[in-house]
Amino acid sequence: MRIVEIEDVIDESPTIRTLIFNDKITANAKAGQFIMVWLPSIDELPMSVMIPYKYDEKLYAAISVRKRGISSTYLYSRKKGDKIGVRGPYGRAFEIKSERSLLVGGGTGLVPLIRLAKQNRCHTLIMGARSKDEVIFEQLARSMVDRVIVTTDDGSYGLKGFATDPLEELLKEERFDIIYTCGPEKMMKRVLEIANRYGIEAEASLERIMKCGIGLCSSCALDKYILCKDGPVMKGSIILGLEEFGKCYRDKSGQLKSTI
Amino acid sequence: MRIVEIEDVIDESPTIRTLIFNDKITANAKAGQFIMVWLPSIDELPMSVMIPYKYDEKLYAAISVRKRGISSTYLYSRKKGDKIGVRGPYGRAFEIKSERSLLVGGGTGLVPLIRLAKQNRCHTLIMGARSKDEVIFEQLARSMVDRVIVTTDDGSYGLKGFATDPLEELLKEERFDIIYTCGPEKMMKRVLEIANRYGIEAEASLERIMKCGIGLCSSCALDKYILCKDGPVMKGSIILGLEEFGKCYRDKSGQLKSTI
Amino acid sequence: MLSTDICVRLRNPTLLASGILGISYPVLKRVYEAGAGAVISKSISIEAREGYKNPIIVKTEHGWINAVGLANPGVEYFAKEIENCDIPLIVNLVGSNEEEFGKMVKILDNLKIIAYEINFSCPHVEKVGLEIGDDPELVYKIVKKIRSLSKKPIIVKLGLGSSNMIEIARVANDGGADAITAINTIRAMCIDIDVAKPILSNRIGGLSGAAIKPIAIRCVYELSKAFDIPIIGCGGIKDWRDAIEFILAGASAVQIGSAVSERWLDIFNEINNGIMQYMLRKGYKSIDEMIGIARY
Amino acid sequence: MLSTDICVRLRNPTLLASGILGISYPVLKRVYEAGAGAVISKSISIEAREGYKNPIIVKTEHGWINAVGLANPGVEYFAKEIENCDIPLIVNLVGSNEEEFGKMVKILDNLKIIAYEINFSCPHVEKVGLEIGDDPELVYKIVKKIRSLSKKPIIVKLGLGSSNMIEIARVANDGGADAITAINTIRAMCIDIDVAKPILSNRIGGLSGAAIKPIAIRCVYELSKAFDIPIIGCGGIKDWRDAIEFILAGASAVQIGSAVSERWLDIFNEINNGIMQYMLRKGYKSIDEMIGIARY
Ligand SMILES: Cc1cc2nc3c(=O)[nH]c(=O)nc-3n(C[C@H](O)[C@H](O)[C@H](O)COP(=O)(O)OP(=O)(O)OC[C@H]3O[C@@H](n4cnc5c(N)ncnc54)[C@H](O)[C@@H]3O)c2cc1C
Ligand SMILES: Cc1cc2nc3c(=O)[nH]c(=O)nc-3n(C[C@H](O)[C@H](O)[C@H](O)COP(=O)(O)OP(=O)(O)OC[C@H]3O[C@@H](n4cnc5c(N)ncnc54)[C@H](O)[C@@H]3O)c2cc1C
Ligand SMILES: Cc1cc2nc3c(=O)[nH]c(=O)nc-3n(C[C@H](O)[C@H](O)[C@H](O)COP(=O)(O)O)c2cc1C
Ligand SMILES: Cc1cc2nc3c(=O)[nH]c(=O)nc-3n(C[C@H](O)[C@H](O)[C@H](O)COP(=O)(O)O)c2cc1C
Ligand code: FES
Ligand code: FES
Repeated sequence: MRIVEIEDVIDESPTIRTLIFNDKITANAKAGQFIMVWLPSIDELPMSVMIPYKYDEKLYAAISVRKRGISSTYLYSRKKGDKIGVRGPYGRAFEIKSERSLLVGGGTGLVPLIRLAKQNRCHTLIMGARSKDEVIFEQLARSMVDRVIVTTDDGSYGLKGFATDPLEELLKEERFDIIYTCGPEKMMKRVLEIANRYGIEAEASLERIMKCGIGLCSSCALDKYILCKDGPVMKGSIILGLEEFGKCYRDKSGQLKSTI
Repeated sequence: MRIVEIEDVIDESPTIRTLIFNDKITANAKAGQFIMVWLPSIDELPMSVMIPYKYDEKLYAAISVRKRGISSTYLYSRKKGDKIGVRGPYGRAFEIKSERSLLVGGGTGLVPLIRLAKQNRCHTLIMGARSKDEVIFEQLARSMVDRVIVTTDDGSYGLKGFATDPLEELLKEERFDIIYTCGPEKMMKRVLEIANRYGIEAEASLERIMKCGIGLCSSCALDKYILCKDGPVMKGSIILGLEEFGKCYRDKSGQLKSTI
Repeated sequence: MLSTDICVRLRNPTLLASGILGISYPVLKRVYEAGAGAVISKSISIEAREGYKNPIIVKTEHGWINAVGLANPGVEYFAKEIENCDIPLIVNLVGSNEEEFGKMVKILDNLKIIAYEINFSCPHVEKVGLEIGDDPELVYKIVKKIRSLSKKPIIVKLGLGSSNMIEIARVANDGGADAITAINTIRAMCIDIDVAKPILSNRIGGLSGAAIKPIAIRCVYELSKAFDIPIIGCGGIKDWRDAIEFILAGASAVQIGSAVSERWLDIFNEINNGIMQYMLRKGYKSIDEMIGIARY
Repeated sequence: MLSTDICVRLRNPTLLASGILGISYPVLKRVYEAGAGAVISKSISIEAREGYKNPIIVKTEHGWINAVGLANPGVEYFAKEIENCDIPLIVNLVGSNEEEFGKMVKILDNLKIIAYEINFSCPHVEKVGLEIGDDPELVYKIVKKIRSLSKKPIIVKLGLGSSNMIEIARVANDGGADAITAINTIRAMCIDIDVAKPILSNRIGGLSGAAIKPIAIRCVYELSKAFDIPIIGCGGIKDWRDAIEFILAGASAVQIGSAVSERWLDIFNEINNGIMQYMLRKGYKSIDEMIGIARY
């Protein structure tokens, strides 16, 4: 466990904040890898590694957290100077290919995609949000990716609809070699199905409950895979063959529960 | 603990044998350092590190053991192919000075001096033995040291008398910068006293019961010194100020017993 | 050449320890296919348990400390999870009294599992595990109860509690246990000095990994001297050398736990290959010939 | 700033653990002068003991296993060894029954020693140490006997035996103990797989060093929660971070054992300096303020 101090806090949206800290080891994380974030006396949560904005990328890293339940809200409320613990980075990252790539993400699922775009030239990013309020990382994305397309469910900003809508349009007209996606499981499912239909390689970064993060407890089991080791990034071709993907997840006791 | 195989056995005298083995770590020992030699199911004994004769000095090391009690006799009887365990090297070595040096040794006390002569040009070596039979390492010494003087108590070979006799004679006539000695404690005592009288720096490699070899058990205590850490090689000026040197040693229970 | 007997014949002596990847049948099957001689489930209890809040594990200098809190889906759910079991699976059970164990065995006994392992040694959950394992009378009753309900081999898993391990092993043996696993994790704690707080949510957990190996070796040695039934060694095994050390101390087989995290599933094949090379070098023809020879 | 209280005030919280360099008075004095807050003798018994044959210690991956066999010159000889004692010396005693302890205390009590530490926890010698420490009645009788003969503080040193540490601490406390040391080494073993033999001549010894630290931290934490008397932490301390972890867990002072072998006598100053830096950084003014704060 490494204790780090939060050195900067950036509001991304009314519910999402980026916390920046100095930690060489996390700074080395590959896009798609995650860390376990310890909130002393409170909880420990898996978080994708974000880029540290203007801070030195060799020394700094960040996480972008959405306030949801108690623990994420506690983390969201940490201020400059507060201490958190981190361990990792863990897991399988996106495989970086120097080809024409298309990124599709939503919500905090954009985090690993932003890191990917920073580490590797990416051609197009489609980012989905519920409404204008929730559009995050747009400026950042535009500074790194050749083309950025924003969709909102309610049409309050960018294109109206889901991120998967412009995806289909693009694929009809342009050639892409690989699609990377991260976001709500339903969204990823659609992205992977579309990629499959168009015969394009795809990778998605998945989420399950993570307790140990290091391949021991099996709380992150997804079919025969252990997401903290075999994932969180997995190949679309494998994911689409899974029985549990898009349907169910293991709860904290290990029982399969429906995701719907 | 490193298990090594004895690859060669050399008879040095009717009671002393050199056992040669391949062990890089022991091969790195400095002259005066010792290893703990494990005889599985039997015992473990401290032994000075010897040179490996014709074997590669970067890979091989040796010990020269005199058969005395049960354990040393068991070790003496090991054959080519037998296995022993070694740990170390431990302890403080002779301080190597590129000056005109005089070595005085007796019995297996010659072992660290031979290693010293190999690692560093030495001017004169006086070696004492009880009788012709017990003169060891003579050829070896002559090949490395400018001048070798042999004494035997009974005069059956070399000069008759103790090693300390020619020492006095030499010091009257020649200039030496440092004297190194190892052998029976009484001999070392006389050597150090003579060196002191002539104002010459001296170092001696001492022996006490060694159980742990790493500064924990204090079985090797000599006044306030712990021989396996502060020794076995110590400065003559310090040794001569010790109350116990030449007089007593701690037995296995820690009681001081007279050495006379 | 690698096959060994723990009251049931295994293709090799490396087992997946309980609590490691042991909740999902597809995962257990994958571990078996990766090379394990048999796999052991997470400790299963009568009711589902969510386990403790995170953090449930912390890596220390020479091991791990975990307090998962026996998270498991409960016996009924798990029986369904493994209903089509076609691998050598040992189900590990945890409970508070003989009735609970009796109920669980009734639910499981018709399944194609090869043995039960009874967790008398979880060091960080109240009223189960070690608290039971420290009570000779209760241990006897529980083993006896299971024996009366099942013909399958019963393995008791012991740990460092507040009782004499040999005595507990004796009553378990008297009650009808067929084999002994030693050891479970050892009660331990890790405090972060920067924030001055224990790291685990449960504060206290169980130490596993290389740190506990010499203690586990000693336990296997003492148990194998005292009993004629197979002993299964567990604690800190990370390579073939460790596995051999357990076998020489008296173990008929070994379990691999936390090291799975570092070497991942290849660890079973790696250890089995290492054991085989060692046997070839030393001229052993079977695991049997090696068991306990450091005793003589 | 570094001074602390273990029923007697010490200049700093780092003590030399029993059995380490603890037989010769000149050596003990040198260790004190090198920076230790106090020094503890080797366990002293009524008669002189040669201890076990070599090997008496083996280094393992993450610690040491020793079976010295309580080699010591016997109480009468040792009383003479320390007759001119002018340093804060604690004498550690080992024995089989209250008569033996009574005799030893009578011989020692007029000397200028600052306390007794009673070894109820040596894990590798029969009929003393742990075998006594596992018997609550005997522990009570022994402490009571010493209490009746001496006004000096009595520290009981506990370990991982076949009994409940808290219970043993309680009877010791009832008998009059003033402080508790936790922990001693843990029964363990190391087998060399090449020659297929246990390395120690006694086969079984006690594990010390970094491997046991998380277990020792847990014991200190549990004891300091249960008792109001000072707890002295011991087990695997090799730097100031380890020492602080023990203090935060509830220790009023710490003992350094095997790590002396690696850092040699500078270790006391190094650890004390590290503790001081930490206190300055965190704004603590005394050791007292830090004791046990990880509990809250
Ligand atoms: C690989 C990975 C990467 C992630 N990256 C991000 C990210 O970059 N930004 C972000 O905001 N969120 C991310 N998450 C989700 C995040 O870990 C939490 O699941 C989310 O913040 C909800 O936490 P909560 O405490 O508010 O949950 P609640 O909905 O309140 O859940 C209740 C409790 O369940 C536990 N819990 C919930 N989810 C998890 C989980 N996935 N693993 C372990 N325990 C859990 C917590 O103890 C929590 O207190 C990621 C998850 C995974 C698996
Ligand atoms: C630093 C050092 C270097 C040495 N180098 C050599 C060398 O190069 N060649 C050589 O022949 N001898 C050397 N010795 C002496 C050697 O270690 C033995 O003391 C000697 O061989 C006698 O052993 P024994 O078993 O025959 O003893 P015995 O006289 O039979 O003694 C009885 C028992 O006491 C124990 N014992 C005796 N001496 C020691 C000791 N010093 N340490 C621990 N236990 C002991 C053994 O268990 C032995 O079995 C050295 C000793 C020291 C301390
Ligand atoms: C994360 C984790 C969870 C565990 N869960 C269980 C369990 O449910 N039941 C059990 O009997 N042992 C459990 N154990 C103990 C292991 O089975 C094993 O006895 C212990 O970890 C020592 O082996 P190792 O050093 O190889 O890990 C668990 C260990 C770990 C690390
Ligand atoms: C070589 C050695 C000898 C020891 N002898 C004793 C002893 O005589 N009495 C005792 O109470 N503890 C003895 N111990 C235990 C230590 O005092 C200490 O409790 C233990 O080693 C754990 O601390 P460490 O990890 O810092 O070494 C001995 C330990 C070692 C390594
Ligand atoms: S989170 Fe524990 S196995 Fe993946
Ligand atoms: S031999 Fe143990 S301290 Fe020197």
